[in-house]
Amino acid sequence: MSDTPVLDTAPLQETAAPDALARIYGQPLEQLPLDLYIPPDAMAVMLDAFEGPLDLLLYLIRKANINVLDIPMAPLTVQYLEYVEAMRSQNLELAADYLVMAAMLIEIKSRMLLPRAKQADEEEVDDPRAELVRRLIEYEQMKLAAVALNEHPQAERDFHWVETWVEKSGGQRYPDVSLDDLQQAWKAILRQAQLHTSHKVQREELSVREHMGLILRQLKEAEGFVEFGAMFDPELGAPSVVVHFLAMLELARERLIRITQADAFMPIYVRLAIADDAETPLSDEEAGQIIEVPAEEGEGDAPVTV
Amino acid sequence: MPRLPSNPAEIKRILEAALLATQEPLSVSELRHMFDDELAADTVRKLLDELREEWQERPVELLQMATGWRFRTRPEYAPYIEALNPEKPPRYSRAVMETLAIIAYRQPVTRGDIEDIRGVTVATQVVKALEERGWVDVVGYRDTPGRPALFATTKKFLDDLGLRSLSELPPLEQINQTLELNDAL
Amino acid sequence: MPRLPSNPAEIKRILEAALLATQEPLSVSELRHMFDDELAADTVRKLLDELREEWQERPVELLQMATGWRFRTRPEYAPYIEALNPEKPPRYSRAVMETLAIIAYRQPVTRGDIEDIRGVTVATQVVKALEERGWVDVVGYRDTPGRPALFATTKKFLDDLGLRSLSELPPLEQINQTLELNDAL
Repeated sequence: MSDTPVLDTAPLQETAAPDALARIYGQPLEQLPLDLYIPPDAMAVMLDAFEGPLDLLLYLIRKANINVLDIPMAPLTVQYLEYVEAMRSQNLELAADYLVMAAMLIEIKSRMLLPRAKQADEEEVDDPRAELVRRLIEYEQMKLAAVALNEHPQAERDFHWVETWVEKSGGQRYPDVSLDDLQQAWKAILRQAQLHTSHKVQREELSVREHMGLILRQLKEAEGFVEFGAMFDPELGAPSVVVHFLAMLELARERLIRITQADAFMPIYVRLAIADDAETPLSDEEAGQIIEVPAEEGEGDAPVTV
Repeated sequence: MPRLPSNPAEIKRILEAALLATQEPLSVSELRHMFDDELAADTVRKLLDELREEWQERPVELLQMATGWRFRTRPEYAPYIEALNPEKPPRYSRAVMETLAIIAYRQPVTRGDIEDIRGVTVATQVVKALEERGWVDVVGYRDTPGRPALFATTKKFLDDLGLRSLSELPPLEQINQTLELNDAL
Repeated sequence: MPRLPSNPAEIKRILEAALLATQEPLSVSELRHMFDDELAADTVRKLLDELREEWQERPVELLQMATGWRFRTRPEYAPYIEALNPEKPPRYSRAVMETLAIIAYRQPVTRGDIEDIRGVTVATQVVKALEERGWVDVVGYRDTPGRPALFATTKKFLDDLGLRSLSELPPLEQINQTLELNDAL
């Protein structure tokens, strides 16, 4: 599956495949020098191979077969500094990110040299390496995720959409409006809640994060206040509405959105936190979108009580 | 360049995939290019003829055109496809619909009245969309500072909605009742 | 609006025609719209499942994604189709893919968040490449100094990866989270 040249240039899975660590200009690099001297040419190649100081550190750790959770700081720091020194002679600008990491390593090392005072109220003393380990683990996780994502079939690269030709006859149409639509509009104005419970819900995976994105996008498109109930589409079914609601709470907690209500029983409005600097608090929500062609029927007109 | 499969059935499948994935007609020489020109033009033509046969009974047909071969949706399905994206019938935004409802039920009203009821500013384009449709027009000016225009619905609005008079609009009480009924569910 | 045929086989052919011709994935409700919503959603789903079955052995497959259903060519034909197209398909650098992974798994995130995780500055072109592909966009701004933009993945991202939702992303590798204290320097 992994036939993607770009990812192959990096030492991605040293432990799994130590013999193919990097591919440089089509030539496999069998092994990076184990000693601390790196020829300048090899260093230039390495700079391309590593995605940054965390990547280099991970490489050093994996190469030495060290447990990420049990890093011997002294040798690691020495080795890292040797690499950075060699890099510095090649590319000063890039070394900046690496120097920050060097400082962090030295700091951790020195803190580990200091005797650790046991505190009465704490069972364990924080290991100075904890933050580094956390970052290494998180980066490694994302690095592996990137590989997995890259191996996943992608449109245009691994498959193509089918789109057969249709001879079309044009014709401009006005929106259809029925009495029912008018009633719906009144319902929207009157803001009453109602949830379709009879709707048969298909088993569906829901992600709060995904809904957070949906909400932010909804609000971005509205360019201002949106009535709380209007944020929900009951057609999607109760589980979806609940996840949507959770996502809304999460966004509020992260202060990405503002939820306001002038007084008890008044309409609740939601907007993006950025709208702070808008000139009027209740701004023109509909500017520029007179006619919309909604993707789904039944846009969230009926508010929902959760 | 990918290899030429030895199995003609597999070559035919490749041709089929390529033709389905391409919107522009593909000439025989373009199709041969997929196999590094290692396939005879006659063989390609023979396989294309077979494909055309195979698709005979399907909703999409393989056509030979001046510039090459291409799949086309059979004309009898065009009306259904036109009912879909992007020819989907347009809809008025909520802002337009609510503005229309307010004008219909509370006419004559000024833009200020509409804004009071909706709680948000009414964009110029919103009212304009309704005026252009011929559903709403200015019937006068309120005698207050600024002399704001008074909007009301037109006869065309009644005609287009199949009403003989405004009294045939769904009564407001009834709307409330429906809502309560729905809430009770 | 065209009529709803009485024959289920014909309905299936219409669905097939529409799905083969579409430029965007089609949702069940969009498909129902072709028949003036006179067809039950469950019936549409059943017919779609049948269609998917019928296409099992063909070079093109029917896929259900985030925004709906669409036909796509099977991956084994990509090299041939690529040979037809002089434009190289987009292939992304590690920096781009890692940035995409962080946005996909940790969204919504700021550029600062991405830099914290990757340990390096994120070049403007990296984010731009993802935005231009339509896989990532700004969904808001974090309420902190500088008001950094928050990035999230789009529906197009899910569609282009053939996913129905983010929960179908490849699961994250579980890297041992326990920290063993070791005093060895």
